[in-house]
Amino acid sequence: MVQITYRDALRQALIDAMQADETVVVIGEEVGRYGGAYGVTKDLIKTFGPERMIDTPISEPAIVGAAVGAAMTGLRPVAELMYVDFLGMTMDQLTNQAAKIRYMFGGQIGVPMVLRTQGGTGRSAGAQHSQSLEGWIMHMPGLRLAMPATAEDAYHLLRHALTMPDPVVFIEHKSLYTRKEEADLSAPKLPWGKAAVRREGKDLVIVTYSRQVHYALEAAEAMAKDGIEATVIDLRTLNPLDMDTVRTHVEKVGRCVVVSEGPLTAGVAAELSARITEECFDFLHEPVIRIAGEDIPISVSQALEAGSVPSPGLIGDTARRLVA
Amino acid sequence: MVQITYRDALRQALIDAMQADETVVVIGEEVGRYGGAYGVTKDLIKTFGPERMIDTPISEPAIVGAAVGAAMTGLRPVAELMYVDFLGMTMDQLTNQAAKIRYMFGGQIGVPMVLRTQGGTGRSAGAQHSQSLEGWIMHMPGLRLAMPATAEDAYHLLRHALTMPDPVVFIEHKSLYTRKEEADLSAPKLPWGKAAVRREGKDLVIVTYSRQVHYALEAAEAMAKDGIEATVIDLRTLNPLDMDTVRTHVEKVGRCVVVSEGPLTAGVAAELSARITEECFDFLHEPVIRIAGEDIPISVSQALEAGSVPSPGLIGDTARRLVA
Amino acid sequence: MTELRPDIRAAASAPGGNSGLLPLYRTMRRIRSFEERVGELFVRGLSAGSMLHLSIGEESAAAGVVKAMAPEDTFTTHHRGHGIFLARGADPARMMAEIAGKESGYCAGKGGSMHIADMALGHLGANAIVGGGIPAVVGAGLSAKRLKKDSVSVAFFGDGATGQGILYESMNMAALWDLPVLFVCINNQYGMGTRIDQATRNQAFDERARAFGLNGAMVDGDDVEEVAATAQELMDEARAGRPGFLAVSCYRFYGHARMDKSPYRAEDEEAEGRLRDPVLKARLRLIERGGAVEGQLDAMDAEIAAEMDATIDFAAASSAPPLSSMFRDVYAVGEPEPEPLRVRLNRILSKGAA
Amino acid sequence: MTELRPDIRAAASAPGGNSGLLPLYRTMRRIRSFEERVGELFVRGLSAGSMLHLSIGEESAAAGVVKAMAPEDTFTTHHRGHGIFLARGADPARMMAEIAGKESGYCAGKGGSMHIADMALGHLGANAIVGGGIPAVVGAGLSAKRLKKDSVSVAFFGDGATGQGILYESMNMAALWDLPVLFVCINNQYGMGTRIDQATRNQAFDERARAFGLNGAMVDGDDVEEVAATAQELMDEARAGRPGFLAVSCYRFYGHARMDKSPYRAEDEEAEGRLRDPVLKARLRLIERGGAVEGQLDAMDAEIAAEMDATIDFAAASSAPPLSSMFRDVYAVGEPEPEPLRVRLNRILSKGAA
Ligand SMILES: Cc1ncc(C[n+]2csc(CCOP(=O)(O)OP(=O)(O)O)c2C)c(N)n1
Ligand SMILES: Cc1ncc(C[n+]2csc(CCOP(=O)(O)OP(=O)(O)O)c2C)c(N)n1
Ligand SMILES: [Mg+2]
Ligand SMILES: [Mg+2]
Repeated sequence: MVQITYRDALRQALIDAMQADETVVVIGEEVGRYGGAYGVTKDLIKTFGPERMIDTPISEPAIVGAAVGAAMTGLRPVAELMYVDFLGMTMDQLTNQAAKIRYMFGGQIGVPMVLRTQGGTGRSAGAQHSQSLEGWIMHMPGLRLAMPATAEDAYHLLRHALTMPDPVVFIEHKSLYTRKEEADLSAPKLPWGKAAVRREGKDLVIVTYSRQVHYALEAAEAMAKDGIEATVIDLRTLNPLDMDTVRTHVEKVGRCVVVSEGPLTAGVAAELSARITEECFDFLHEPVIRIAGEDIPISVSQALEAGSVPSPGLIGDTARRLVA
Repeated sequence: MVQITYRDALRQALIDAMQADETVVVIGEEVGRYGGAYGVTKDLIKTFGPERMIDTPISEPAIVGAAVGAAMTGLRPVAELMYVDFLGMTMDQLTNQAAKIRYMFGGQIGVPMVLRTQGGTGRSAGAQHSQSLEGWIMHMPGLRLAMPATAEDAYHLLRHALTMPDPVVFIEHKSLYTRKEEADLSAPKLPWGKAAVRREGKDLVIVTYSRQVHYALEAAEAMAKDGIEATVIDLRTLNPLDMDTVRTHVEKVGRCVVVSEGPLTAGVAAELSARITEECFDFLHEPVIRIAGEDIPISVSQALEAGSVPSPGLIGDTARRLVA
Repeated sequence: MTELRPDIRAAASAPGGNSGLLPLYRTMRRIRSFEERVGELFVRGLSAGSMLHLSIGEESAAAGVVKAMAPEDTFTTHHRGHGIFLARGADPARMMAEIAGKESGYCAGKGGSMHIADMALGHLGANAIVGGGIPAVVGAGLSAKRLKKDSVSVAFFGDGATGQGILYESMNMAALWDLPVLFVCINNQYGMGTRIDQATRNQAFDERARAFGLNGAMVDGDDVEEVAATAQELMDEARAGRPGFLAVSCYRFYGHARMDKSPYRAEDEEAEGRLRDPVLKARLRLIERGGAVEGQLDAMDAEIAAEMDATIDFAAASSAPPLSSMFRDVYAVGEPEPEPLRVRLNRILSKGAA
Repeated sequence: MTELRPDIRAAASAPGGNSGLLPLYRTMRRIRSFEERVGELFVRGLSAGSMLHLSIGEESAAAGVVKAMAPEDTFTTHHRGHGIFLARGADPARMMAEIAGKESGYCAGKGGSMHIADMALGHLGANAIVGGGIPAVVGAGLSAKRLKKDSVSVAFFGDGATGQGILYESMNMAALWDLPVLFVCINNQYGMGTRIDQATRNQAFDERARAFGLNGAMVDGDDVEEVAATAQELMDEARAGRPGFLAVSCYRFYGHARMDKSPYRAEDEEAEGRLRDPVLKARLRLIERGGAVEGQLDAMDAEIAAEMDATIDFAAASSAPPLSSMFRDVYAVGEPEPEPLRVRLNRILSKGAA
């Protein structure tokens, strides 16, 4: 066990993966000399050199496209998008190329690349640097998707991603980087697609991922003081989705809240709600309730920014009303 | 009333809008001299000239970006993407610019543009030319979204879109262009955001849009022979969503199937299911059931292509089991 | 088009030509002073976030190019756009308030430093997406042509944006359609920590412009008069339907944003780079030419400093936007606003309870 | 690099140089014959859809450039890529089967004409997205460098792709990183109905290449030997880490895809354009040089025709992929497959019933 930040856990995962596998290269803006906009790749260029820590021009479409080509020809690239908000210009390479190549080519070859990026609110970074766009990715067949909430998961999921045969989108949360936690980096390889039950309770289940896991836990602790006990499930990966774990717990207690930082409409929360309802309907005392980002852009004003996404308070209030 | 194809209704809408409003221009690949890949803008260049029917290089990102700038400076552009599959490279201009400009700039100005495109299966066009990507758009605040199923709606919704103050994504279905129908093009302006109840029945509600409306009606007619009566709701627009109409009908019968051609996971069907469940839970005898595209790419093989998306048969089978 | 038109060059360097240089100096001085105050706003914890990009060292590009713009012209900028907007006549107090995320700012506190815009001055918006604002000028050019406005639209962006394909798509369209458009690349040698030679093999950006069929020029940003003269010529050309591209070479004096201390560049390099100071050079030239005695300039500087100091006070005194404003401006006034989640949850949960 | 290296030029035009031209002719003839059969497949209603893009008129680009490629080289193509893959040694029967959407095709009937690929021959894939396959060669170039393979990666695309910004992003990267990469633009004068002068102001694409720091050349596709020689030189350069760009000028003989009758171009123009026939010109030159008598060529042509006829029979006799194969290959073998919707619905609905 070590005390480590989310950022350093990611960094360690890259170091260990690059040491274990010579074909791993990192390619993106400011990943080398600068050490990454959020410091995740700090000093890696000293160990691995500019041939493996490849600083690029500001060309997101071609960064992703080059990673596709590299992955098809023997490298295992980690392409980095500095902000998930830049996905918009890369969706063609990501979804029309990376995600479909194995299929279109009849299974001849895969695209074992990882697209590392970060999203979410918390830094007054404005409408174009604060989004949560995992909903777009989850919607696209062919892309695996991980969104770790803890340092330990950040480490193990990234290590795992770097052994997978298909493209993985790996979305970190910008507000978690400095979060420090106990973590076991030597634990056996975390199974991909397995949710973590962070807390168990008899009254309701909160299903969420990434930063909202911590918000949900905070809400749950507060409720516990009033005798309301919530189960908190951290999905860890959104493709695949661990419905077995979710179903087991929802069927036990019959009440469920799903939480996502992305916009409410047609996002991850919608999928969770629909799927849980379809699969657990006879066990539900109340409808599955979605808590998610407002269907609005994010403001630079701190108050408005914080107000646009779920908070421990909103999760708690909603959960209390649901079990009332 | 006229007999008119979906394609010609769209064409007529463009003609009438361009005649009514001098600022309307069409900008896209092959929209002028060629007359549109699917013939929607055929010969419009003869009437309106190349200054208003602007043929572009193959530069989708800049086409959408130019439309944004044009819309901010006095024109009302109709940007055309030949296939919705090309959205991937334009999502930055569409969602980071067009959709957010009014908000980021504190309401100073809007982006009254229409992005016309077409999607869906039915022409053995393969994985990169057959997608249904409306889920991405529906997820993004700031973008209106229309997906007409009939010639009459195609006409009126496009006319309406060309009077709206905010960006509209207008997605046609490639398999509907040659469909001929009775249509009243002189009817008063169709309210934006109002669903159409295409059929009423006591047993279940089928909520859908675009081509799947016709598949749902086909399934409903077949079921009617066996005494099962379905309501079929054609949403017409996905932003906004006419939940009032949906709620009224679902609450009446307590059973609901939602149908979308896009991939199942985290798509439009998920949103419909989640929203209906949240709002009508106490009235539901059964969970809302989603029928949608498989979570796989589309094959060029006709059999596989048709098998990857909902069909009248699948809708009927599912509906029958739900009411059984 | 590489040679400067003789009449413009003559006018620029005429003795007593200080009537032109003095206002350019004043503009640049105001930009410098303002940006220093932005730094202060951050240090005082009053800014909305730390993504504040100062244009210190780049003042000549803003002052020189904007001088060549007419009132009806429009423009977009990149994330480092304070100076350009100030040169265009922005109210620095409302700018500072926006940078602080306050209601009295240009965008009611929703946009911030990277999204300042003002339709009244033809500012179609700053952009936090590198290259994101470029194609809009193609659209504005189309508008100008079709609506018979005599206006040029100018895209300002950094050297980093030369990595973005959308720039070339836009340049190609502008040339193809003979649009009144000017592309202005402020080459401050860096995109974050990446020096321009680490981002491209050939820095002669004017060659790219000509390869796409545009006028192309490169100019040294040390000399604001040179910038202004070249910009004027390209603007005149653009107004006549011959679009152009101008690269202004300069040096980014400080870090990329407020948190960046530029550890990736040597102190020597920085020291030398900061000698490329267009504000100081203009000042020395004014004194040299005798068009303005040092005392006058000192007085002007002091007046500007006072004006800029006041912007911080204004921003500090302004209030944050009310929470309810969050749901406004997603769509036009009169269109249905998004239903706030709390309202929605209340509706759903009270129904369940009923 | 604009002048052809003398040694290569000499070799190409040496008397008795037919030892080089004959195989080029054969390759081109095979392409022509195959494409004619693709047209027939469509007319007979056996093709998967109508999005079939014939490369008739463009055979020299395929034959000439591929001749310069080594076995370990890789490449991507655009949607009009049949000829390139044939030149590379593809089995035309498996190609035709793929175009018919059959299980025996290169991609098991999932890809079709626009998505043929074959890792065995280094074909990283055709693409239905204009420009979509271009950046992959940058990645392949990175692999070659890092894994110390002596291979070049070649991107083939049409003139229309010069409108796509990702091309310039890719070119910039290739030059910046000294990658073994060659960009080959097959300029058949049209992108669908848009003539190249309607898509750009400056057709001297080699200028763009040089502006980004690459070798650049333009060559007339009428002359396959000239194409081969220029390609060879650029490939040698690329292999040495100096990436290049080659534009091959030719004429698209027929419509864009099978449904397009090219109403947008004059018959005169088409008639003249079709005189730019690299296959015919090579044939005449062979006869002129005396390296192959006409009868031999006729026999070769007949043999090719028979081989290509058989591809249609093969495609027709092959079976469609089984429905169950739909869920395969979304992810790697051994990874969980997506749950078919019918299975899912069955699971949900029988639970409800229970
Ligand atoms: C599309 C995109 N990619 C990356 C970034 C992150 N980023 C912000 S500014 C910047 C450097 C831009 O350099 P340049 O264009 O030269 O402008 P400068 O900051 O030097 O003024 C980068 C990489 C971004 N905002 N947008
Ligand atoms: C991104 C994208 N935009 C548009 C299209 C539609 N389209 C297919 S081929 C084509 C023309 C391409 O022209 P060119 O690149 O010259 O290739 P050619 O067809 O002449 O071989 C167009 C516009 C597409 N497939 N992909
Ligand atoms: Mg810069
Ligand atoms: Mg072409």
